[in-house]
Amino acid sequence: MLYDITIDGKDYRLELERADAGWRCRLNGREIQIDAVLARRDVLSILIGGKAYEIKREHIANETHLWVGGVRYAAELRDPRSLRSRKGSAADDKGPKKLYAPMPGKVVRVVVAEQQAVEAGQSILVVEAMKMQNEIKSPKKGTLQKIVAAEGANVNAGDVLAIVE
Amino acid sequence: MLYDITIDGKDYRLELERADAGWRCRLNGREIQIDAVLARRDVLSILIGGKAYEIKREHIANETHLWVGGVRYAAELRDPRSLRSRKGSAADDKGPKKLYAPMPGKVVRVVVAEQQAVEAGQSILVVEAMKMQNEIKSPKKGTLQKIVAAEGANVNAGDVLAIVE
Amino acid sequence: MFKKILIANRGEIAVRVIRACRELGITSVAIYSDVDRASLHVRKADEAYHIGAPAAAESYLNMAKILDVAKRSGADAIHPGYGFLSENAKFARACGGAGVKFIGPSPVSMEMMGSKTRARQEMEKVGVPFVPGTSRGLESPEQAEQVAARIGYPVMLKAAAGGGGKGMRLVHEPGELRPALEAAQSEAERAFGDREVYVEKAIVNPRHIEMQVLADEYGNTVYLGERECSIQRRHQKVLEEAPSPIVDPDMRRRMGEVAVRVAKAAGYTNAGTVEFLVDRDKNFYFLEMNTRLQVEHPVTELITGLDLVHLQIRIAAGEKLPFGQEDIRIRGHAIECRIYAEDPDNNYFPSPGRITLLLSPSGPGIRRDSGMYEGWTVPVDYDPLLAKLIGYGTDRGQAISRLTRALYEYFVGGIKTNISLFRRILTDADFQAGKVDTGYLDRLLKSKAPEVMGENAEVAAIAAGIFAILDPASVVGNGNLSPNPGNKTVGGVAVSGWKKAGRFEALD
Amino acid sequence: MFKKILIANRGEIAVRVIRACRELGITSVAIYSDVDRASLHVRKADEAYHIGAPAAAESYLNMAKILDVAKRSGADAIHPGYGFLSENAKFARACGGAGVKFIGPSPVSMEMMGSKTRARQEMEKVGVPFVPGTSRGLESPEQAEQVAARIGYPVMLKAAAGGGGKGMRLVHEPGELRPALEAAQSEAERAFGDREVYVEKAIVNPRHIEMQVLADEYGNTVYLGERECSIQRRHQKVLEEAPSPIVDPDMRRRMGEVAVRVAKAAGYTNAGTVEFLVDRDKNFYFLEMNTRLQVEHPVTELITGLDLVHLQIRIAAGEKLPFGQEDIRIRGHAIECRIYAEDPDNNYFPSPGRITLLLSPSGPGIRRDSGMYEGWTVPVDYDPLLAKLIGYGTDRGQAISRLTRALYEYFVGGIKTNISLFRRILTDADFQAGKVDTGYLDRLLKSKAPEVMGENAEVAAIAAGIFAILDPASVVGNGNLSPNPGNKTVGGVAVSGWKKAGRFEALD
Repeated sequence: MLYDITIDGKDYRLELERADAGWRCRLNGREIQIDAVLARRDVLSILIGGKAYEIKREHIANETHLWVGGVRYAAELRDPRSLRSRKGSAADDKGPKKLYAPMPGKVVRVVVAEQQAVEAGQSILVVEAMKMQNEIKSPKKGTLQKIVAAEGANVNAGDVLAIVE
Repeated sequence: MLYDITIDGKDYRLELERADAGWRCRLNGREIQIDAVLARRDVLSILIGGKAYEIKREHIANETHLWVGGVRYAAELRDPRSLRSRKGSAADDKGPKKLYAPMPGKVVRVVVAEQQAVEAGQSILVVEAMKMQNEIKSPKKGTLQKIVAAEGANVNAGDVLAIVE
Repeated sequence: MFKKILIANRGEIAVRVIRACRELGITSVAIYSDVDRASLHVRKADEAYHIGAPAAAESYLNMAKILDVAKRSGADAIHPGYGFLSENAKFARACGGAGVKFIGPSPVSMEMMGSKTRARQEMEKVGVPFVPGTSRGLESPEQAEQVAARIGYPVMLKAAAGGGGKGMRLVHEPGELRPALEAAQSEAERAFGDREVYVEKAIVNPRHIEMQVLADEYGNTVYLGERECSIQRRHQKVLEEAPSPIVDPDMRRRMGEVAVRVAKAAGYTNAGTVEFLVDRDKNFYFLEMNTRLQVEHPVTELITGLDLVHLQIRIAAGEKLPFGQEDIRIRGHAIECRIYAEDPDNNYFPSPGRITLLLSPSGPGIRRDSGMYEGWTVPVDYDPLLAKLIGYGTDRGQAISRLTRALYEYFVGGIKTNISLFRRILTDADFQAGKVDTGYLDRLLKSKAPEVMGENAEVAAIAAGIFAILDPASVVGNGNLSPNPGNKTVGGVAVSGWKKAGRFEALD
Repeated sequence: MFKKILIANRGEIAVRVIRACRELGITSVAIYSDVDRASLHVRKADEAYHIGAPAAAESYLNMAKILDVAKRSGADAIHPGYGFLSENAKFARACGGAGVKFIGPSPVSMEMMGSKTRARQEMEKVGVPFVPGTSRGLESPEQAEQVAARIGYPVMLKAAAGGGGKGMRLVHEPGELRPALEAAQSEAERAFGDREVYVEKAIVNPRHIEMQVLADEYGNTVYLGERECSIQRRHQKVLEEAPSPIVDPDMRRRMGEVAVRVAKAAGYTNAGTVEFLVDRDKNFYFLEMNTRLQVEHPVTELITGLDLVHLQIRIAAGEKLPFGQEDIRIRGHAIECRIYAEDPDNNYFPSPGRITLLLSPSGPGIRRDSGMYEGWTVPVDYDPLLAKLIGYGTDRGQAISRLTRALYEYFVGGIKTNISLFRRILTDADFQAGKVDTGYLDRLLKSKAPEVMGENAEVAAIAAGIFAILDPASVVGNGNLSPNPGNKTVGGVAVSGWKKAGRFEALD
């Protein structure tokens, strides 16, 4: 099988085939001797040249993370033949920016009024979750174009809270 | 839904329906107020009149066990409309009896020769597993009709080892 | 001894108390709100009763409902845990009225310690050392200025009814005083419905060290050694240890004797904690008394070999303390990490949601008090404490190394946790040298994080492919099992992340 | 200190040593046979190497292969764990030859203690108390009869190279002697390739109490208190505790001093255990010395607060003992349960197979040293020890109650375990009174088991229906994940048990 894989923004081409012994594996064209076994769901044990790695997988929101040791890697799998362009991971300061709710909760306070100027990092509204007041800050200098989630609104993770122009 | 259920040999008729609140449950025609949630695969939490029960499920060989507290119950589900008769659980001393391997292992010794008379509980052969020598004993008084698994044979759990007539 | 105890709490502390009940042969009664039906404390209890909506006011703070459950279930005692109603004198009194034993001190003692100014007045009478300042609320800005001038800047303004840092202001110079006072008063008003504020000499970057006391109902009071609790974020404790790296036997004895004096002056019974501020010269000042079991009680249990919850219950049941001060022996060192559902990479925002994978550490010197399990959905309605990981060792160094090892084994998938923060603290040179104070963690977090080696990116790439082949649909199978709606979302989203993988297999 | 340690073992003890290595900053190297690729010790180690077929002779007993891995991986020390090569002097010598440090005593000490008769000769020289009998093998049946007559019946025949009860015979009267001698000799021949047998006065139902010793390479030797190991099945220990209910400080000191004398006489270094037989009058007799880490070492760790594996490694690295005899303080009580994969309801037949559900206990006073995990298939090729559950308490009663609580929380699904046996022991009146000896467990198992209440059969019936609706295909989804073929079988069979349920849903 052939995979295009992106790990923390870096691209890899992986060729993987099951051999009777175990696996045939080529990473970016380089042959690598590996031994792998799925210990349990989302937990993989891989041996490479004697070194033992335990890899854990998790999905949070729409991201997939692979943990090797204590280190987290963002992982993406793609179909090499598709023309679908990948979502640009680099932040872009041009144009309007949306503020997303980082967790489900309740908007308890809106600090800035619409059309008011805001600094990058300035607190715009406060979302209460798990008994904590969490300040949601502006990602850029500009104007608060719109408050999408009004005071008292219950929001889910990923909901748009406001837009800064 | 309608279930015929056997727990440790005793039969129950269970009517179960999802109600918006939780469940409608009738056991042998008797209405019972229950609240149930699947905590995780094979683990059920049931509340009946304030009492909290955690039930664990396991399948060993072809039996299903349900554990309530520290106590194990053998459970069977059947289709009330099927004519299939249940496998008689009561032991029957008439006729030839098979000796089954209680675990996978290796037959390291056959103690009794075929056609020889045996007492109930007499050791017939020895299966080695997990570094233990396990004596397999005759279930009844009679004659050792046949040795199915010869010395040195590797056996799986449930394999027939010998037959006592 | 009691026959049946109702635990008026949730999460890890409810589980902790339920275990103690089982060990003592006492039937345990759990209560739960709408979102806690599948929580671990309900699974572990002998009995469980629903008490209402998620909002604490509707459930875990609702005295009437809780006492009604106590009555229906026939509980003869209530353990409040920490937080919620644990320091609520009104509740303790209501329990007494309902003929149910409240496992804790008397309402009178709770009230005395509930007001910082009243506590200060009482404790000054018996010669307990205090930070210089007013022992009662300020009448006017003018008075504030006079006192501040007398004790000298910097000064700290504090809410009399305060806690958790609310209504607190550090004032460096006279010019800042009036605005800070107004701010503190209105914040105190909002937080506690009481604008009373007092002023103290500010001790910059003190240590926060507390002393555990235990008193039976026959006047026997002992201290069980101190806990170093200086490592805090936003005035919330994050990591605690016992003993404190700076407390020697003599200082321990002196602090302990003051703590016992405080308890006796308050007519205190059951388990309690006397908090001290300690300055650079190891002078210690009374801060407040917590009239309940502390979150961090396990570190004291590990170095003393005692079970504080067993003792709380036995004391409440009218038993005498089974030992005297001279019998208490401190051995080894213990450190506790509070595992929170929060995101260290994003402002420590809370991170509720479904736990899709849980690998828990165990082995030598490791104690785990947990309220979570794999498949459980962490609700958004309560504080983010998931579990406590406690490491014990022959000495501090071994406790650190065992805890570091255990954190390496610990994995919580599907939500964010602060586990990586502890890796950072435990490997920090200042921490290892015991150089900590209440400003330590903020300084550490401001400092540049050590570069995380991405050396295993290639391993991750290979793993991504192998997962796609061996375990493509894991989260689907997982989502199916979700007992509560919350899971579906997570499960659903998660799946899409890997549907692609499924498709590739068809291609080659 | 060592850079890299190879662990020449598997299962829970390999995991135990790997954890110690990580805590000490040492790279750990695991070895595994064909059936252990997915075992926990391979997951936890920093490096892992395949060494051959399942049969121990092809893998964990294969010195050449193990030393080859040590060489390839650059390990500078080998920890043998217990069992396998741990008491093999030849292997220890081979390690020395290969320039790899063997973590344990010298080959010379191992050989001295390896032969019971030689050990006896050496130990008698230094005045160690022995059960009356021959200190060397019997030359003839006549000699056996003379000795037996002199020391008086009943007598015990024992294989000189013996262990695990093989080659042992209890003889009540002269008539039984000759046939018993022949049987013992041929059994010894089969088991150890050595028919040497000696005779001792039989102590009926003695206690088996052992003393932990620790010696550095500079002549410093200490004892760490005793372990009560009388609870055995077929001469296999099942439950151990420390301290022993019958040993008081004076007896502990006397046993400890004898144990230290034994160690010194053997030029012993590193961790070792001196086993004693104790009769009704508390006389103790030297039995043998185990020249390795014991399975039950955790109970000693819990009451002393020390880490024996850390100390083993530090001693082997040439460090001096960091404490003297007077620094060792025993506090509290600890009990260990050996969780075996065996069926208490069917002759304790071993029960390998796939673990489909694992709920592990934790919380106050509970230590778990485990080699298993959910989804792992227990291989048929090795001994059935899955994990050790150890309970600590302020006193014996609390240790028992905490352990009972933890066993209540412990669930291993998919295979049979002896967990229920421990529930029975811990609630037994004689055990609770500390009245145990090597005959205790056989007596308990012969006695009628307490009637298990089936009061919850109706709950089980309701649960069966709800499982069928909420979680019908659990084991299918589960089987899919199976890393090794073994699982498929179990999964497959298991499914069929519930396919029915699936069908029903369609009907109504």
